[in-house]
Amino acid sequence: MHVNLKIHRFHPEQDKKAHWETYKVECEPGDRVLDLLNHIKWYVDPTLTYRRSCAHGICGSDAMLINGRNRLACKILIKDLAKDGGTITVEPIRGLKVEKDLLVDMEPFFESYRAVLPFFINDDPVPAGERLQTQEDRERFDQGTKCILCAACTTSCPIFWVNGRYLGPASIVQAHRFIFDSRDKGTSERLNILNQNTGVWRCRTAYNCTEACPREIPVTQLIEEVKRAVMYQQV
Amino acid sequence: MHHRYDVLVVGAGGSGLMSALYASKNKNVSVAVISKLYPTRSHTGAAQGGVGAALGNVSEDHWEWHMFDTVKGGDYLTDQDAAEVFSKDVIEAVYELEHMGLPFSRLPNGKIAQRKFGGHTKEFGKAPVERACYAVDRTGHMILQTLYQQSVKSGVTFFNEYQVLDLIIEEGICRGVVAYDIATGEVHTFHAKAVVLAAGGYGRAFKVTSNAQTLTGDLMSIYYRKGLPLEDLEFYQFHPTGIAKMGILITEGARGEGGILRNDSGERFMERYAPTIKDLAPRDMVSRAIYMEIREGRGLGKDKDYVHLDLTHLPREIIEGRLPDITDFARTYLGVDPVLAPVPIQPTAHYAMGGIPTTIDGECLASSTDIVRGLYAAGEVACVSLHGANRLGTNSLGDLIVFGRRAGVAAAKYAAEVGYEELPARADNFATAEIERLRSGSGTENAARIRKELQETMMDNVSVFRTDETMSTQMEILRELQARYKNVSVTDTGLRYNTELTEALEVGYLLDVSEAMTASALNRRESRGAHAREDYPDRDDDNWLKHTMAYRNMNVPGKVNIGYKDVVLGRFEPKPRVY
Amino acid sequence: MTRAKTFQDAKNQAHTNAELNWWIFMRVSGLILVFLVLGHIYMTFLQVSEADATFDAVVYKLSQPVWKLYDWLLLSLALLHGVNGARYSIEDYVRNRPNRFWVKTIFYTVVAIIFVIGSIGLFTISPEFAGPQ
Amino acid sequence: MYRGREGQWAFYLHRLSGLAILAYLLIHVLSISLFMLGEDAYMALHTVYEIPIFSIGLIFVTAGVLYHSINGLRIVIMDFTGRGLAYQRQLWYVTLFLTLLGSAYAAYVVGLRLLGGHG
Ligand SMILES: Cc1cc2nc3c(=O)[nH]c(=O)nc-3n(C[C@H](O)[C@H](O)[C@H](O)COP(=O)(O)OP(=O)(O)OC[C@H]3O[C@@H](n4cnc5c(N)ncnc54)[C@H](O)[C@@H]3O)c2cc1C
Ligand code: HEM
Ligand code: SF4
Ligand code: F3S
Ligand code: FES
Repeated sequence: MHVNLKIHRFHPEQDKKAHWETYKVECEPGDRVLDLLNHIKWYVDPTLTYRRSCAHGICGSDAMLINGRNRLACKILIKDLAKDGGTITVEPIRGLKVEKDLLVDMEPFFESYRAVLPFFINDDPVPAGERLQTQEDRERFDQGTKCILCAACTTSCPIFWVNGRYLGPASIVQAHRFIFDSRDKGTSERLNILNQNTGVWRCRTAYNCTEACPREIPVTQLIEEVKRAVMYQQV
Repeated sequence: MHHRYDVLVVGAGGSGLMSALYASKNKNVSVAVISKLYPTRSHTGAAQGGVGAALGNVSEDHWEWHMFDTVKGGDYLTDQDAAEVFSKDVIEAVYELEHMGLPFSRLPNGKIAQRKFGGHTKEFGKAPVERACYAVDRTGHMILQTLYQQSVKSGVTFFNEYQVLDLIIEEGICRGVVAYDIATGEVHTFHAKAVVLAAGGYGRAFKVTSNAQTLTGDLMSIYYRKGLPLEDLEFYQFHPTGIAKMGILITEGARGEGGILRNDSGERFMERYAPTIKDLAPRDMVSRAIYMEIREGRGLGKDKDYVHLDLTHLPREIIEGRLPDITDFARTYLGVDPVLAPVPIQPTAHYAMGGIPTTIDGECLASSTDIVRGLYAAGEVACVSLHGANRLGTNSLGDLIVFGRRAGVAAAKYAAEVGYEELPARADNFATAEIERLRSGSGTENAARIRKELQETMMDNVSVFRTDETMSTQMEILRELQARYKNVSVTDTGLRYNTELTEALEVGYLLDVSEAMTASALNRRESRGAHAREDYPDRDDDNWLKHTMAYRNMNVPGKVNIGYKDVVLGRFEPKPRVY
Repeated sequence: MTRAKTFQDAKNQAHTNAELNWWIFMRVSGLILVFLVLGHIYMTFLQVSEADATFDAVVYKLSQPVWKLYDWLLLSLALLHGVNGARYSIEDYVRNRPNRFWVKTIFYTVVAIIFVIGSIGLFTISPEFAGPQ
Repeated sequence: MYRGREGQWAFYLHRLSGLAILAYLLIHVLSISLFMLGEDAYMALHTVYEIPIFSIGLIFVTAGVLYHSINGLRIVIMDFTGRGLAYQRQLWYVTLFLTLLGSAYAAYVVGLRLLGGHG
């Protein structure tokens, strides 16, 4: 089969404005969008620029806006997007500055990530072996540990598009992973950060994040759990 | 641009982050990490199954047993001093990861959960033992995330999306590196007292691989280009269970949980190849068994070129609960639900046992005796010779944390003791010239096409089974591709995010490391571990119980000089390897 | 507010519950408003027609203390709820600091004036306004 | 346009309806307050309101209020219960349905009134 890949392109050193470019490519229904992008880059137009690495949805490099939804290019198959001869649109994720073609500046995203203290905090003396944790306590924060920091969620959030100061769902997921870890001792600091103007309260439960997450993390649910945790801590 | 750090770590995967974290615990030195990927994109994140350590949480276990399995799994080419350090230290290292917050799966008593894994046994080979500590089926992901989180916490300096182009080594002393800032196209010189290489493997030399597109053997090649040796490159592991055609890995943990390999008639064929531990035999054996089945016409599919990994007899909760990611892979990429139907699999290029030779403190070797001062290596890029001729599952993550830590500590200690060596004038000349050549637009070749030919021919000629003929052919092909590569140029002449340029550079690295690998394999006239020669099917301890050291011949292009290094024996005498 | 980069920053960071309180207020006031607003609409729009809402009728009704209270509660809750809701929007869409400051200032002033006018109106109503029935 | 699903549209509509009724409320309060200037001023504006178009406009205000209030309840349910989150999609369709029902009732009442010659 073949499809038309319509790509939003921008070359910072040549273009004043971004523009659409369409490529007709041969493919199999089971191909990933990443395979087609690779094909174009390798054999048709090598200037096409995007990030990628693992090619199977585990490194978080290649979140893009594909057919109007945030997806990992390596985790969405052609057959789920278009029929033979159909068109697939590919754009950079929104809300972050486009550096070149499909590649955006991720620094603001990681700045928000770092702002929620995304690391284990427990200054007690360590035991000789492991700290014990029950299976239930481990399960409590399992969902958040799956996050690959791909930014698909944050850049699908209508609030984040217009208000880049919002820490965003990805950061909240990271915070959740520690807040609900029975071994961690930094909970109140994290809840305090998320209790501020740029924190959880900016979330309007739009669910785009949940639908965009390639790791099937119930992002909105985790955000709501954090909201409640902040509330119960304060009242 | 010019930077100066006491310790520089190249690579931000498990080994790089571990080195950086432990180097930065030494308050007398400044530490920075350079990585061509954002750290959390490193391929350590793809590791699924677990990290092996004899914690004995599920059943009795001892580091000696682990050491034995490692040595035996490595077909006795493993250096036993490394294996001993490793088996002891990895226990402590796993606990340290737990203390850093790594969310291991748990047993009902609250301890770290462990499961069986290929080649890990109790009482020196009697029966499989639960040794792989795991975090669901994303152990590598959790290690990478946890180490990165700790790096954020301790404020490690990162240069992300900087691709290292050259090492500055003069008079046997490493003085820094030259790197290319992908965002701006600038070449930066990093002056350092000690450099730790942790840049991962080169699976992209093969067509079907579990490795990321970015695993292109950069630092191995850069090392090799300087006339320095690469050790044991002929030992390249093909993991038995990659998703057919795509190479995406299905963890051995799937068999650890009870998955069974079946051929076209549904037969559990591993019973014939490894009667005691069957599907949990070491990877080289299982991969060969699968190839044999396919060759003898018992494969499945249109081309009869894959076999089945059958999980359907396991309860849904086990499959979805303990192997959620691979369940997701099968569903996403194959449209196969492993709960209901067997998964088509085929061996996939997976792991380099060989690499930059190092001592057990991570110091890089310039020959079988001398070291390059100030240069360290750890992780897949390195060859401490822990894995010998074949790595056991879960021993790589262990390698990262044990030897990553040792290299970091050693590098920091060294850096704290010495002063800065002088940088040569225009240290970046070589790197700049290489980029200029590619950008000048004079060549006519397309790097991507060369890579494609390389990957296909490597897959045909130097994979699970090898012969003199296939490898000689491959040497010819490589010479030709090398020649063509000289004529490559890029069409994107921009400076910012010129990924066409960085990819073209990577193709150059792949070619060089393939050259060293093929020559090493052609040279070794025996079969051992992952190196299976049809023309020399037996292990030959009399002549070949030694490490290969491949040096580029700096005068004759395409010629590789082979040297040797002794295997460190000890506790365990080489014996035939049966399971 | 600067973003915390380290553990220490977070500890030192100004701590306020304002956003949490507003969040709770939006929900509580919303719940009350359901009854007030829907009741109001039902009584003044559906039950009686616009034509019936003559000057006298309105004045008569609003001269009763119960309805005064009802309507004043409605007025203040709805305005507070609405103003805070609008603040969310302003903070989201007006990203330029000085602009945001002016938009907020003007908006709050206008709403405050309207609130005062409404309240004065409501409480000055007495049956005498209606004139002879 | 991002192809978000129910949650995204629920949010946009909630925001839009909230702002719209706020705007209406402000105008509404001002116009009611006109009675302070006396009956004439009040009735002058009031007769304008009796034009059918305004009655129809009020149906939209009612629809907006209905949507906003019912969806507001949906939000509260989501915020405080796990079920609410799990069934947010279904709840939104219920919201739309009830809004439609209520608005239809309002339209019916007003329609009758208009036909009945009141206006
Ligand atoms: C799919 C898969 C599953 C696996 N599962 C297991 C398992 O269950 N258990 C186990 O023990 N092992 C497993 N392994 C093996 C193990 O994960 C890897 O060997 C290990 O992660 C390698 O880590 P590393 O730190 O050496 O390199 P990587 O994690 O690959 O990191 C390489 C780093 O080097 C950087 N880099 C590379 N080149 C350059 C350059 N030129 N300039 C600057 N930076 C550079 C990259 O940016 C990256 O940060 C698995 C491997 C794969 C592929
Ligand atoms: C009738 C009952 C009402 C209920 C149950 C209700 C409920 C809510 C709730 C729960 C929110 C918070 C939304 C969120 O945080 O995601 C909200 C927001 C809002 N409400 Fe109401 N409300 C009601 C009436 C009103 C009225 C009368 C007005 C106008 C005066 C109004 C204007 C707003 C505005 C502007 C927002 C902000 C929307 C946003 O930022 O998403 N509401 N409402
Ligand atoms: S929560 Fe999901 S979508 Fe968001 S960054 Fe993590 S993996 Fe990506
Ligand atoms: S899309 Fe945005 S508004 Fe909340 S539910 Fe997700 S963060
Ligand atoms: S390339 Fe790694 S997630 Fe897509």
